[in-house]
Amino acid sequence: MSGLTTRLACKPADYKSDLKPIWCPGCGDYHVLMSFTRAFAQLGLPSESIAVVSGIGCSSRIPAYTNCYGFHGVHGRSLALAAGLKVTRPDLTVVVASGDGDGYSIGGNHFLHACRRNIDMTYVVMDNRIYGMTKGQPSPTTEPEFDTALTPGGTGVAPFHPLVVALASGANFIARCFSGDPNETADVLAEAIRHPGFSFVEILSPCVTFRPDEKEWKELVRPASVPATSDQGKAARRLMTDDGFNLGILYRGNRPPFQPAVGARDVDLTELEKDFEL
Amino acid sequence: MSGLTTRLACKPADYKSDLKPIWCPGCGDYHVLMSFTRAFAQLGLPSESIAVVSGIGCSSRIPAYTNCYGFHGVHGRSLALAAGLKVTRPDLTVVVASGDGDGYSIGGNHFLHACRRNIDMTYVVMDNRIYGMTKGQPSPTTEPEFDTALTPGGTGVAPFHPLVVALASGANFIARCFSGDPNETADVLAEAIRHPGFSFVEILSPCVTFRPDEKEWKELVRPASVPATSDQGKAARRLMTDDGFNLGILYRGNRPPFQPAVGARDVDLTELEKDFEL
Amino acid sequence: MAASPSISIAIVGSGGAGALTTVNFLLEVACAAGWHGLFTRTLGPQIRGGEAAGLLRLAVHPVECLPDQFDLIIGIDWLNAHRFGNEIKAGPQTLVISDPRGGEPPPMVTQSGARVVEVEMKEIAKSISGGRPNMIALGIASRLLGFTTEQVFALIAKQLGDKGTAAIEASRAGIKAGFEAAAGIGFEAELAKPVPSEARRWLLSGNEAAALGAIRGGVRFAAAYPITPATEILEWLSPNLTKVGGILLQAEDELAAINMIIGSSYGGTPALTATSGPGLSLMIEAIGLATAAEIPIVVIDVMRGGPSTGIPTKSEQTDLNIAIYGLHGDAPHLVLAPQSVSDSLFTTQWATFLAEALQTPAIVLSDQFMGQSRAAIERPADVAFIGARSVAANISGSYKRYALAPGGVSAMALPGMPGGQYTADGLTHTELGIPTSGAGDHLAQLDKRRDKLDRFNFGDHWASIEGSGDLAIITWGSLTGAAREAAARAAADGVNVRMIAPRLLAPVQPERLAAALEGVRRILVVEQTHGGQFHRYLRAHHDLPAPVRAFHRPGPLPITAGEIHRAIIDWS
Amino acid sequence: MAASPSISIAIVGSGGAGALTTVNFLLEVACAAGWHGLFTRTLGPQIRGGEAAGLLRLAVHPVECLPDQFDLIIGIDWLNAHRFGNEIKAGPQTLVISDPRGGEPPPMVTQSGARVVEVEMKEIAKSISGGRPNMIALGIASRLLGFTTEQVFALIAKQLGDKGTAAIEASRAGIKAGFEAAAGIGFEAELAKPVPSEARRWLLSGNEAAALGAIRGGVRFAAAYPITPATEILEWLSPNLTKVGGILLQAEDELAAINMIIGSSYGGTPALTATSGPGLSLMIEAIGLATAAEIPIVVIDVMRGGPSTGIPTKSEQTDLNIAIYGLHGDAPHLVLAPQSVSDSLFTTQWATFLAEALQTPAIVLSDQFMGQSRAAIERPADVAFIGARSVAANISGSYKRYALAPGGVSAMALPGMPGGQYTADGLTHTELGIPTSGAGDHLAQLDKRRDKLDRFNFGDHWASIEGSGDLAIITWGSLTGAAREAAARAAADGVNVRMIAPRLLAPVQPERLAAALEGVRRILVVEQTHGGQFHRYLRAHHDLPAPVRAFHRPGPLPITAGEIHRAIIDWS
Ligand SMILES: Cc1ncc(C[n+]2csc(CCOP(=O)(O)OP(=O)(O)O)c2C)c(N)n1
Ligand SMILES: Cc1ncc(C[n+]2csc(CCOP(=O)(O)OP(=O)(O)O)c2C)c(N)n1
Ligand code: SF4
Ligand code: SF4
Ligand SMILES: [Mg+2]
Ligand SMILES: [Mg+2]
Repeated sequence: MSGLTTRLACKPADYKSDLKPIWCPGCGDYHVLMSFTRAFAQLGLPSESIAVVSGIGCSSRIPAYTNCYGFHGVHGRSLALAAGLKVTRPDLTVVVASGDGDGYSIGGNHFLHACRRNIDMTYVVMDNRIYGMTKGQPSPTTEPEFDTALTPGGTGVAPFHPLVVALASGANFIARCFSGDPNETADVLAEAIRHPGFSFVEILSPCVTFRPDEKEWKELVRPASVPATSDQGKAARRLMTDDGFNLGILYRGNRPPFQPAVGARDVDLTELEKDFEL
Repeated sequence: MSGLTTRLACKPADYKSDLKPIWCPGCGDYHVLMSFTRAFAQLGLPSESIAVVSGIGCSSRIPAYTNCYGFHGVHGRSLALAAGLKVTRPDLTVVVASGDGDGYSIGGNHFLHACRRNIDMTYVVMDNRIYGMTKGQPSPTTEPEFDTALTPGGTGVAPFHPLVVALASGANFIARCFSGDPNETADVLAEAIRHPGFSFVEILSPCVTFRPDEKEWKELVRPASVPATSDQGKAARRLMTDDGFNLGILYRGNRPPFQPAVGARDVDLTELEKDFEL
Repeated sequence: MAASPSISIAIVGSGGAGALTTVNFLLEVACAAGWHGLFTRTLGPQIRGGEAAGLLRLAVHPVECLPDQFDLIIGIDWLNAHRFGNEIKAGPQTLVISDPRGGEPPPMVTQSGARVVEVEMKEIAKSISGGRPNMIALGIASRLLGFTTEQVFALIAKQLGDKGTAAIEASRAGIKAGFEAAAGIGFEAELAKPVPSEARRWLLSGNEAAALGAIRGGVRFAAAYPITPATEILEWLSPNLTKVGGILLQAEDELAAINMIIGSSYGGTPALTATSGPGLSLMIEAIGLATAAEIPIVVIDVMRGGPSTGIPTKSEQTDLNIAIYGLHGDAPHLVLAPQSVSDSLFTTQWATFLAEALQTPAIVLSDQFMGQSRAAIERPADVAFIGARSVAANISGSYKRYALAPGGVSAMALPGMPGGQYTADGLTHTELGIPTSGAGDHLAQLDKRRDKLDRFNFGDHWASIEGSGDLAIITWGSLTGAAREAAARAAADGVNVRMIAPRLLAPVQPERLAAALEGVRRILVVEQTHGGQFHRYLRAHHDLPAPVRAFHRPGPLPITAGEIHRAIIDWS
Repeated sequence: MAASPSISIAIVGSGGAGALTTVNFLLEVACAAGWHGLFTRTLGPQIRGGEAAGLLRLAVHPVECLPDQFDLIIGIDWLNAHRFGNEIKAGPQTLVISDPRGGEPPPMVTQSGARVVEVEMKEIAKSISGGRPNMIALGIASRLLGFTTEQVFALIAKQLGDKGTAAIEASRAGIKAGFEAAAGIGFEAELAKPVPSEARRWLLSGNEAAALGAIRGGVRFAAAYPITPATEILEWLSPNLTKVGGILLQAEDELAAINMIIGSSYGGTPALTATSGPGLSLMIEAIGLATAAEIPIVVIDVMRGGPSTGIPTKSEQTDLNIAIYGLHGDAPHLVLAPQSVSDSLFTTQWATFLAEALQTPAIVLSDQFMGQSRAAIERPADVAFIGARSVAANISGSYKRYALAPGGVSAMALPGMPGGQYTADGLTHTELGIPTSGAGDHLAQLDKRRDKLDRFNFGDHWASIEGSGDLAIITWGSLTGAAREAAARAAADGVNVRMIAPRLLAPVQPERLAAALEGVRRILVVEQTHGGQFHRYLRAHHDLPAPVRAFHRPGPLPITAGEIHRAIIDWS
């Protein structure tokens, strides 16, 4: 996070745009939006100093619902776009929003490499274990037996462990939240934004239309019973064996963020020609 | 692995083509090729029942140097191509060959999803921690301080942990070998091919041209001090904290492989029309 | 007023109002009674609960395009209906049924001079236990169209059979109330009697038709990454491939999907994927690989509004350029376009056949309009186009995968065949498949891949050619229906029009097109693009023998027969 | 025999023989003495140790193409030299120096009628402590070309300065021995005296020139994914961007690279990536996004042999189609092509300027030949084309990112600017950037994006137009040099030829081309493709006013001035 220079008396409403979300009534993403604006207000960031970057999906519609700068890019590539933005504009606070399809399926490679690169940005994946926008196909976090039109009787493929993938790829701040608790989520988001380097927050955010069963999540989630560790080995074991419903900041390392030094730009370009001169 | 029906008195030479590799003298990949042919001979597979699929890179040139069916596809997509081949031709033994650039950089997403999908095939990544074919750029396993023309002074980015990524994504057989020991490597490969489902073998294979320092690897590698575990939590911790030079089969789970049942094809297609009839 | 050969109805409602269900019921009732019909949905951006309209055209003959304007429009409510803009055209002849508690009718209705009759559909529904306003609308529409309650009830029993008697009862009561409410409403339009026919008839979407065509053509593997408006192809294929011994695999992205089908086909199983513009973009690299390595594959691109994410739920023909020219290097391949819901079956089947026969990728350009509309069609005949790949047999000696065979097609060894071992490669290769950078090999293989397409005899299916006027319309894809209707109207005006719609877009057929254009004195090129892509494509490859006018505009509104008719008349 | 304005030398050897180093030395010696030159490497597929040849053309004027055949060929050894096929043409006038212990000269030499002189380069080298055969070859070539030992020694001292005196001494001894060995060899060709010039001269590759042009144009961010033959652009940029306050980021793949530069540019930093065909294919989707969201970016495509992986180390012009037509939807954007090593600087700079000024992607089509050849050029002038993006200032009220401004270009707010908050989007949007599927908004924004390109005044840089004959050659890219030379030869034959080479390929400039073609009676279209892509493109967009012949063939062999000259003469 950067752009912390100005602190104002900010209200969450200052970070909301007038646009009416296309989301279904009851969608978990409304709460995520609420957490975003609360976190921004908590941090007192000028809204124009924040860029919210996303791909394609219901969840990825979030940028335009904030009053920040936004980029609604193509499916799965938000992290790459954000990397180019942040290294050239380290003064901005960059938040990347994605879904389980956008982020873990088509976008999986950029996830690996964003974790590895450790550029200072916050990555939020709204995991509803389904492709909402395309009307209900399984994602990499969908349970193997979940029945869909595309995969009648279920995929037969076990979901993977995004948090461990993040850890293995080098992520330094790993958290899980539940959209149904927007205050707690806002706190974690604020903490993630404060964290120097890449921070990854998975938010369980129910899709009430194609996964009405996820309304039960509120009964399943619980704060993690142990505090965040900074031990990679421990974290690996813990995240690998948790059931996906432990909430909170789960791992926090201290790898320094990657930010190439940006030098002065008003230099004499003829310097560059020296190599070529005969 | 499949296609085990026929066992013949096979010699490694039976699996080698006449084509002269384009590899530099001393390249580790020559030994990998040797391990391939030894493993195939050990298993007694008819060479026409094996398909070796690859992407682009020095390492990815391997298919044509075998006497098997081969596919030298595009950069980074070998696992996807192999998936389509194997599910429709479960009778074949499918081996996928890749490099650290092909497999971990551009191909990272398919790596995640191949592990997750657990189709019966063996994935071999010849890791030389460099892009050999394009003359020496860093890969996701290159040390942060390694100097290249593209990244003078080093990337400043820590390498990631491919074996943990594999585990987190659902891989069921995870091993590491060293090309300099082609017998041991052949044994592990044979075991990997025998393993039902997706098996992942990382082979440390020096690039003598762009990484002459890797000639020292033979001093650094050692057999892992503990036998393969089948406990995911333990494996996660162990792989996350190892130094990259422990050799052998490191994890072995027992998730059933994914193979959609292939039904009879000589059916009456007019059955399909029923839904449409007025 | 005389009975009309076609009547059009639009039913509008906000999310959950059930407008689409109602229209679907109407279509099924009409079809059961022997009429033909085409049903197009139009939706807002919301996943659920947004505005929705069902557009239905019923006719005595197969229907392939929407009407210029609607005879009957029922607004269950009008919330956000203004978002449809000009999509639902009304005119002074239009009857509009409007629920006064459903908000203001939008300008497209009020400014059209249409007669508006108010019916309190919501209130009537409330008076029925479990009643829903859309059933009232169904009743009204059915009566105005001349159906009997029995006809509608029969369908309700069939469709809602598993919902229990209470649901059926509520629906029946609603329909009945609708019939009563319609009693006093005059409606001039009357649908002519259906033409009795022996033909077996189907009701399906273009996407379903294409999927069935692929299976008929031999496809037994599909790789799927969902995208609007192509998803239904994949969703239909999944269970149906299983029934015929095939497999569908969900891919992690389009890069995987396209490579999966290449792998399948390399192994001998004809394979397909379906996508739309953004996904096609991601497949481009590997389609080039399939071209170079001579692996047959079928890629259906159900076009939507572009560029970029564009308008995912609306139709356009703007992926023509990428489909034809999108590959890097010289990479000739097949591009085909179905011309209607029904033709989606034939063209996809033919494309599969051609891909297999020519060992090359075939891109099938469908579009949202054709793909997502449901139409009553006559069962398409079984045709003999079933993938017949030249497979190597009895291999002895050194096998040349890329042998310079006379027709350019060389026999393909499949993994498992002893002696056929070769490595398929995207690198320039010799006849044996060995990488080379020799000029001779490069040219020989480029020639081979060009010639196998150029010398193949595609026969008469390459295009629909109708009429013999000296004004020719050249169009393609889903505009064929509208152009056909425009030509018929022009004929009624005494203007004799010829219509030429190539089904095979690449390779081009210059001699055939020249023959089709013989005697033509004016050429009207019709397409749904902003940039005139088809027109430019024709110019690039054909010496058009007469003055050309290009009529094109982008989506999202479908180009109607009326617009094309006007373009004809303006030039006559 | 009179001194010739240009002389060509090829030095051939197997891996490690140092043929390329030798040629580079020769080039540098010649350049230091005031000549111009062009140095092209040709390599086998091996990463190390394969066959290699250095092709050098020296001249009194800037050199932009290879010769039809070589005056001097030195074979340090001939192992695998047959793989070069016809790449190194010899003729009866050619002098071949061959080491008898280096294997048989290949047929291209032996069947040419060239005079072969044997010199035991390896043996001579052995007699020198630390001696290497390629230094003997350097000595021979230097003497035959008329350089003095002092000239060569001066260079050796400069280039090998840090290798220690032993190395320098061994080289000097080798060169001297070479001079002695050449004593008795007659060599007819003689290079005319260099033309004295005040101009500062540079020696660089097209890839380096393009990279510098980008920086001059304002680029301060690059995303890199290595690919032959574009990597050197990225490798040059990395340290040099740092010097000017910029950054290069290595991407995990091309999908990331293209999106990274979009992110950078969205934030206000002009950005570039460089790739070749396979990488460009992967970038297509996001280039479409940049078109729709109006984000300026520059993508350099250094073309290589296609399709698919093709021939990575050889040149072709076959990415024209994908560059122009490759995007899905209607997505007009800029496509430019440099015409020489030197012009790579100007054209890339101009492309950067145009991308920024028009807020759209610019694809720059370079090629392997131009990109990887090193040439001595006159320092290109500093031009005023420095990215000048219209950036929003003093925003008040509701900011319309996509306002329908008269020229089509609307001022862009950059993150950080209060009041400018908007969401860049690939969905069809309103002037505010809000997603819509309205027909009016769609058309308005399509018009906007077309018009800003079509109405811009690109000025005279759009093409090189030379001569005024009634036979016009239309060509593009790196073939411009060969076409120019062919035109000069034709002029010497008395055939007056006009050459037109568009530097701006898209948007097309129909009026300008029509004006350039005025009075023309024959048009010869010249390009290096198999399918005649450029010819088709011209046909699609222009009414060519005279009969056309299309001369095109694929790589890997460069199209020579001689071939074009023949095509002219054949038609005169
Ligand atoms: C290249 C490409 N492929 C496919 C799509 C279609 N598509 C849009 S959103 C989506 C999935 C979104 O799933 P997720 O990220 O989980 O978001 P959700 O809607 O569930 O929030 C897909 C496949 C697309 N827009 N672009
Ligand atoms: C789409 C695409 N991008 C880039 C390239 C260029 N390329 C060829 S091989 C390679 C890297 C190979 O590295 P690795 O997989 O580690 O193989 P190695 O040569 O080291 O064995 C790259 C970037 C390509 N062929 N295709
Ligand atoms: S479909 Fe699901 S994810 Fe999308 S808006 Fe509706 S509830 Fe939310
Ligand atoms: S460059 Fe490296 S990886 Fe490639 S062949 Fe040579 S030694 Fe092997
Ligand atoms: Mg989701
Ligand atoms: Mg490598």
